[in-house]
Amino acid sequence: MIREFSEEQLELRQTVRRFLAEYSAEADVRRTMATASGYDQKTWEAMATQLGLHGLAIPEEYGGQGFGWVELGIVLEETGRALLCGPFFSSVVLAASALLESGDEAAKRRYLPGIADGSVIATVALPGGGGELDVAAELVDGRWRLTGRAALVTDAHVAHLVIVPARTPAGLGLFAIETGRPADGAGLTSAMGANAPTGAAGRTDTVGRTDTVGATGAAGRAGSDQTGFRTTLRPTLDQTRRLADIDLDAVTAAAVGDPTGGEAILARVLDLAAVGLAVEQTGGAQAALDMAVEYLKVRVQFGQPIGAFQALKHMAADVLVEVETARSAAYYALSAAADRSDALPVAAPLAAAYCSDAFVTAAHQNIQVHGGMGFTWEIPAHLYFKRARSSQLLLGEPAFHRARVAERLGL
Amino acid sequence: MIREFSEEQLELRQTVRRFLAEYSAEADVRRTMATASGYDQKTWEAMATQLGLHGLAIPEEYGGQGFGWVELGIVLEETGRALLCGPFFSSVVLAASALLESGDEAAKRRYLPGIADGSVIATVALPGGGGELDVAAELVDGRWRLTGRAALVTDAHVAHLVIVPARTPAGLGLFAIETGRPADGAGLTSAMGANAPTGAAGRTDTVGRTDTVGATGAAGRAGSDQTGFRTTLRPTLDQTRRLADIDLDAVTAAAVGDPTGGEAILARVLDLAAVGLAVEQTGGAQAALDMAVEYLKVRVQFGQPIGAFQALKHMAADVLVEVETARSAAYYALSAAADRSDALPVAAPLAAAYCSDAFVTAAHQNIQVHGGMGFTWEIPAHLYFKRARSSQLLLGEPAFHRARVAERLGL
Amino acid sequence: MGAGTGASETALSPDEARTAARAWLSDHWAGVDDENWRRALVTSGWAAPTWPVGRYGRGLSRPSARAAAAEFDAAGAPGACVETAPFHDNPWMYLLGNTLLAHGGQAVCDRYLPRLLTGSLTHGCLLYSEPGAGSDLASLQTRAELVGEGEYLVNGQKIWTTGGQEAQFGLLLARTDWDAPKHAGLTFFVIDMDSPGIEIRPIRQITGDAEFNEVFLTDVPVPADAVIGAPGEGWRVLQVALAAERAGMGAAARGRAEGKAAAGTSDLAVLRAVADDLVEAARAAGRLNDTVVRDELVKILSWRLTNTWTGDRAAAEIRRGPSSLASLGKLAASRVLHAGTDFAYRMQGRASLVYDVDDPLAYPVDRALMFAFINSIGGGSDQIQRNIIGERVLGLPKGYEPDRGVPFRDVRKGSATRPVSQEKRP
Amino acid sequence: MGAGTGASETALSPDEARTAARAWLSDHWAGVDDENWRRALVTSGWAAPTWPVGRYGRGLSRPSARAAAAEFDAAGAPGACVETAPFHDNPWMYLLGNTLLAHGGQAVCDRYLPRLLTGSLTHGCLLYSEPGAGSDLASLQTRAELVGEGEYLVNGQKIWTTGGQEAQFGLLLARTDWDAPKHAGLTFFVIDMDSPGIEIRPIRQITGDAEFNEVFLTDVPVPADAVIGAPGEGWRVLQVALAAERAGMGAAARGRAEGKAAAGTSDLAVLRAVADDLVEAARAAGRLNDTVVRDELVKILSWRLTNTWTGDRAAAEIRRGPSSLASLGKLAASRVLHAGTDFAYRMQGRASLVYDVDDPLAYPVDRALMFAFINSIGGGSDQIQRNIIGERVLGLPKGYEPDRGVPFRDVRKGSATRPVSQEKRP
Repeated sequence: MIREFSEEQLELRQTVRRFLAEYSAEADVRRTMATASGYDQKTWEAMATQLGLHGLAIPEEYGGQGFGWVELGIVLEETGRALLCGPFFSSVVLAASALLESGDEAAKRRYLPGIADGSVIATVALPGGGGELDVAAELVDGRWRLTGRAALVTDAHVAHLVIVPARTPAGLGLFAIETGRPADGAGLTSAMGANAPTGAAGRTDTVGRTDTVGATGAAGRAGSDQTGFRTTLRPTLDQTRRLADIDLDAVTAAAVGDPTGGEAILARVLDLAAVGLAVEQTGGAQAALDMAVEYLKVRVQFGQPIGAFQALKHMAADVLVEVETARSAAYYALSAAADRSDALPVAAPLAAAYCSDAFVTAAHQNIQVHGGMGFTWEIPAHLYFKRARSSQLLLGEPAFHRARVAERLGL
Repeated sequence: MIREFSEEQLELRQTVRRFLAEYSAEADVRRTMATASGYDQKTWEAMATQLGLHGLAIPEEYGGQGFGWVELGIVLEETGRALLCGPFFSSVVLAASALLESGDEAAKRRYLPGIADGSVIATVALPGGGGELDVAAELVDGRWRLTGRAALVTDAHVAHLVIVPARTPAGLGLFAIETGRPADGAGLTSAMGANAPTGAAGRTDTVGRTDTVGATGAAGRAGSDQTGFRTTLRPTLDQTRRLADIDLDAVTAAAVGDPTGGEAILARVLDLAAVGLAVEQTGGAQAALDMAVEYLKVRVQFGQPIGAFQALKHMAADVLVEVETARSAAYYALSAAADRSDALPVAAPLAAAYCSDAFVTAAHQNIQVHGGMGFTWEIPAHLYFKRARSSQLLLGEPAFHRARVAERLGL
Repeated sequence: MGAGTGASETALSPDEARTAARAWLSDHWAGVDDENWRRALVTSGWAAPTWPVGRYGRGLSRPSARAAAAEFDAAGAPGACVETAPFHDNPWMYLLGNTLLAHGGQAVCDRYLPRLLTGSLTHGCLLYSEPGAGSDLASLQTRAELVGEGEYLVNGQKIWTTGGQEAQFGLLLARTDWDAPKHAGLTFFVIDMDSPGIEIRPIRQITGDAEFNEVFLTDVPVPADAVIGAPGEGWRVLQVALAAERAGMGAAARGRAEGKAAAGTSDLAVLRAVADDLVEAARAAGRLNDTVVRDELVKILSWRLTNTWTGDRAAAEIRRGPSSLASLGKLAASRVLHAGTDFAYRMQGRASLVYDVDDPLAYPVDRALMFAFINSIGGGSDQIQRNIIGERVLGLPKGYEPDRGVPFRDVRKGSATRPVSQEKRP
Repeated sequence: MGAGTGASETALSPDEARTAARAWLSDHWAGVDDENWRRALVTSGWAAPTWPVGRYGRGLSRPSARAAAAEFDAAGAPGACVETAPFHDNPWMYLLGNTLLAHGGQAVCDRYLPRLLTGSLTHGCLLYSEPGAGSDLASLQTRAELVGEGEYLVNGQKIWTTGGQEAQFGLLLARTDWDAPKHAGLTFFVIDMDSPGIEIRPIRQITGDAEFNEVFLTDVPVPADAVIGAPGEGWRVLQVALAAERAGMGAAARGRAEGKAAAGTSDLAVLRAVADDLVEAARAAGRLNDTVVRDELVKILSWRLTNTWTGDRAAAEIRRGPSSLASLGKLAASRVLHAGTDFAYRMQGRASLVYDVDDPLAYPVDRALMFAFINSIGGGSDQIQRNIIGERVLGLPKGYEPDRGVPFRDVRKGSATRPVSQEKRP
């Protein structure tokens, strides 16, 4: 497990932290979460190209830098701390993991370079918390066609690539849908085109035009698509992470990996998603604690800083224990992911459950410490609270993850 | 529900409290819990005859005073507060309730007067927490014979009468075993003899001599009995409440009520036992809180009484909330018992769960507040802790009672 | 409109009150509920017969007033005995009315009580908390200075004011003496909210709603006779106002409880109904058979029920004097509110991720989750409640108070104001 | 026995150390491990080669010492390099040894260090806490007064002393100056436990065991050169002694962790083993399929595992300097100890009602339940830990300390002693 970081890793953390202090300060977060897309293109590009964060954990042969989960974890802890808005988690954690785990060489070659350089925004329609899978895949004239609904998919409203798990008559498969949205960055089409695997030829055509996300960003407005792919942006409790429903009506898609062997891939992607989210949650929890501690030092009541009162001092101490415990859980899980340890199937849901609750606790107590001000829109305590609450359920509630731990321990 | 007590009820409480301050002070408790029998005959008699507490809730026609569960509850809250040692709960709550609920006129006439005047010590071999029932009853030559084992029966080692639930080929029944132990009080034999119902004639003979409880009170020493009734005193975590195992080898017994209709009676007795225990636990919790608060006022550290520190002050405040909440649960359940309300099947397990945990919390925090001294044998904090912990499991653990609440709400 | 002129009728029995009411009605009730009628009620003391003579009342006992009220009802004549209406009908009847009756001078009583009784004064606001004085209310820094002839000028900032936009008047606590220790330099005022120099700005909440306001007071003129009590006695008057609030809300709760109890359903049905929402949430999630969910559900149900029962016991205590049980209710409520809303939030699963700050009421589960903080923060946070319980109920020693007995001028204070809230919201 | 006489060898490389050891061995090792041999080792500095020259060591680096130790091992010669043995082999090597090395004068070093190194001094005790000085250790009232020629007389009462009965020496903190503020008037001593005036009485615990003692000190003579550090510097010396304890225990924990990690089992198997006892308890109760039980079990498992992982991170931090993570371990341990023992207690069901205070070890589940308080109370209660974390780690302001800077004579104190414990036990 990660006990300490190397000099290079510490430096990476400082770089990312400095970057986010500049690009994802509170004002940036508030501005970005109010935009139609929910992310800032300039920040996105700078992260991908200037810092190379998107490709950090993607192997060099697919256009990445070939580092691993530990480095990616460092980035996620910082993006969580800064409440970064945008599809980083969707693209770099969910979609890249799904592709890497699929073992589908063609798909990896086709999509990973674009994910790594930020030109392709991708996501996975994960079933959260044991949720139902409502998409069916059918082979028609040698092409897979997907029909059904995937609810609350992170960043689906801006994705160029959506990976959807779907039931085939023979089992569960993962399928790639190219949404055909114009990429803001250069090189999207070219990247996909250049690496187009044989089997996927013409795929961009068949998917066709995507919904147009309303320029005003009005939540809930449905996009439309002539060829059956439609996303509907939903208004979210956590405005820093967008969710959209996807409706599919005989949409052409390509299988990613064995179209009947998706169960195992999906389980592993869920584990990796849980690990990524856990470390992001740890960063958020730390930020909420920092905010509370700062207030405890400056807020004066009864003639002294309120942090001198044991009730609040001890509350902060307890939150620190939660945050560091969460960090230990997240770091262990990161190591397990990095090492492809046999402990990952236990460590991932364990971290998911622990970090979810720890972040909720830290964000909750931050509001409580701030008193009336904590209840306002004006200070960012609510942003952390909403991120915490929404992350707590994103991949299933903590009890679900604990049940999974028990199951995987063979109890 | 009980919102306030009448003048008479308040007076009853004061009388009982004064009595117990004299007869069940800490020194008395420590002395009594070290005796062989585990109770003090003088105290027992004074309670039964001088104060009339044993018969308080027994109808006048059976030698009692005809008050109800509210009055009995007042007494139990005080005995819990004072950690009274002895079979009061077994005799007055368990056995009297079983007899009253059985609808067996003959059994009521035979036993209740002795329970009311204290000459008969009685108990019920309750299966705790959904425990197994290991006793079988067989009709041999028109007489019931019981064989099997009832583990950890409260005060069975001194009981004159043990009511045992047993399986018959046709269902579950309650059966009375007269242990034949010589009663210390006057009138036991005479009371039983005088009211002997026809069907029970000769019963005392057939049970015969009971085990002799070792004069040194050595825990674990087994008594023996020629006719198959044997009790084995077990050493207990809570030395203020005795438990003994009962081994039965074709012991003659008389059915109490319909020998196949015991299921419903037993369920009701378990509910009433839970209510009695809950109010006893409330008294214990209050005593533990009082002890903690007293210490917080007198113990000086860092130049001030430690109760001035918010950490401990707030801990005490939280315990007070627990204690008063437990009291509300117990009082509601008492009212439901007194009124034979249809809410009793929910209120009883609800109170059992809540009061169990509240008493454990109060006793736990009392030790924590006392620091190192709380960990010693010397101060009585451990006596409350052990009573609390043992009461928590006596009738099944809190989660068991909560499950029962859910079941009875029809969920 | 002068003060009530009825002779002293304190000793009137219910029967005598009934007779007096009937007599007065036959002289004055013409079947028309207009301004004249209302004014006549107020002047005669029948609008608020339990209030003292000379303060728009007739000094009747409550039973006598109830007897009289029955006569007015029978005659179909509205507007009598309005001071006994339930708290929530017009809380200000208690908050302003009782406070004025207890401590107001004749002039300020004449200015507000008649309008309160005729029903033309229905909206007020409380100007107590400040940015720098939340938990530590007595450290407030809004300044009222006596200038010229019998007039104060008020400067400062108040916060967490409910209903500020519609308020006709405000109950204001301000500092008039900076050399006295913090509790001793305060003065209680009632002010007109249309006075010059008052600006009200809504505060947007975490939920998207904006129920609270900031109130900026800049050279607001307040007549000297608007002081309730005496200068420097504001803290004591505040206690009366808070007690009036508690008593009113307690009576309301008691009324609801009694109403429920009288509904005639079985005890079990009453218990079961308390869990209906939780059961429904679990059932909708298909998780009602999960023992984890059942266990949690019963815990929350237990807290809800026991809180009600403790409330009932407190109500009974209050009838006989000060109640320590009543001090526990708010803290106990925090636990169950946070736990209950958390449960519903989790049961709803990923559907809980959807919420619209522009339409909060459409998402009651998420909104309730956030709203639960109102109880653990507002009106004395959980931490303050534990202090109160520890010190006043359990008698534990007070903690260190560096500002006790120190001239307020020299006390370390929080910021008196905050920058005008920038609507940072997207 | 004089101090070590070896020349300065600080600069010896491992190879040089190996050669030196081999040379010395060939001169001295006759194949017999007797008192003479042990004395020779001590005098030569080979018993504790990393200790300083003049303090029975040779000033070697650890790698050099390890190289030398290998030579002794190879020769089958015991007793060398004993100062590097694991903490639990003889904790006093760290507690007494390191404290003396840091602050002891020559006389007191000569009195204790040789015996420590020959292995004849193996049992000590800590005389810190008092009845009136638990959480607030610096308020202790045991009095050491300088009388006559270079001798102190000690009077007072200590408590929670482990191993008092067998102890050959004690580390004693006593007050020598009552006019200084509480931390400044303390002095650290090492005393012989067979001195006149020392009485030791066991304290019976809640579990029935008696691992702790009270130590009554009545006119106990202590030579003035038994002071470690200087008079009035006791608090500072105590910090060194405590740090030695922590470092020793930390190293031990690290050793265990590394040992475990090296065992070669799969990661998953290691995780699973941490829950074995809980799983077994639930399985025995037939409740392993109850989701309530499973959920609780996984929570406790999570706490246990994360505590280990946090411990690993803390160990890595400590290697580079002071660790704030290390401050969290004890508090985090309380939660899991209480929760874990409570779980096992409840799983056992009514069988848990049986316990014999005269045979505690026969009832490990109940005993562990009670024993868990040791962690939340002993060695700084959970409340003290939260203070430390809040103030030292998070940098929050200290609370009010009425005794800070005040001559201890004038400070409000707890009772200095308690009545001799009456064995109230049946």
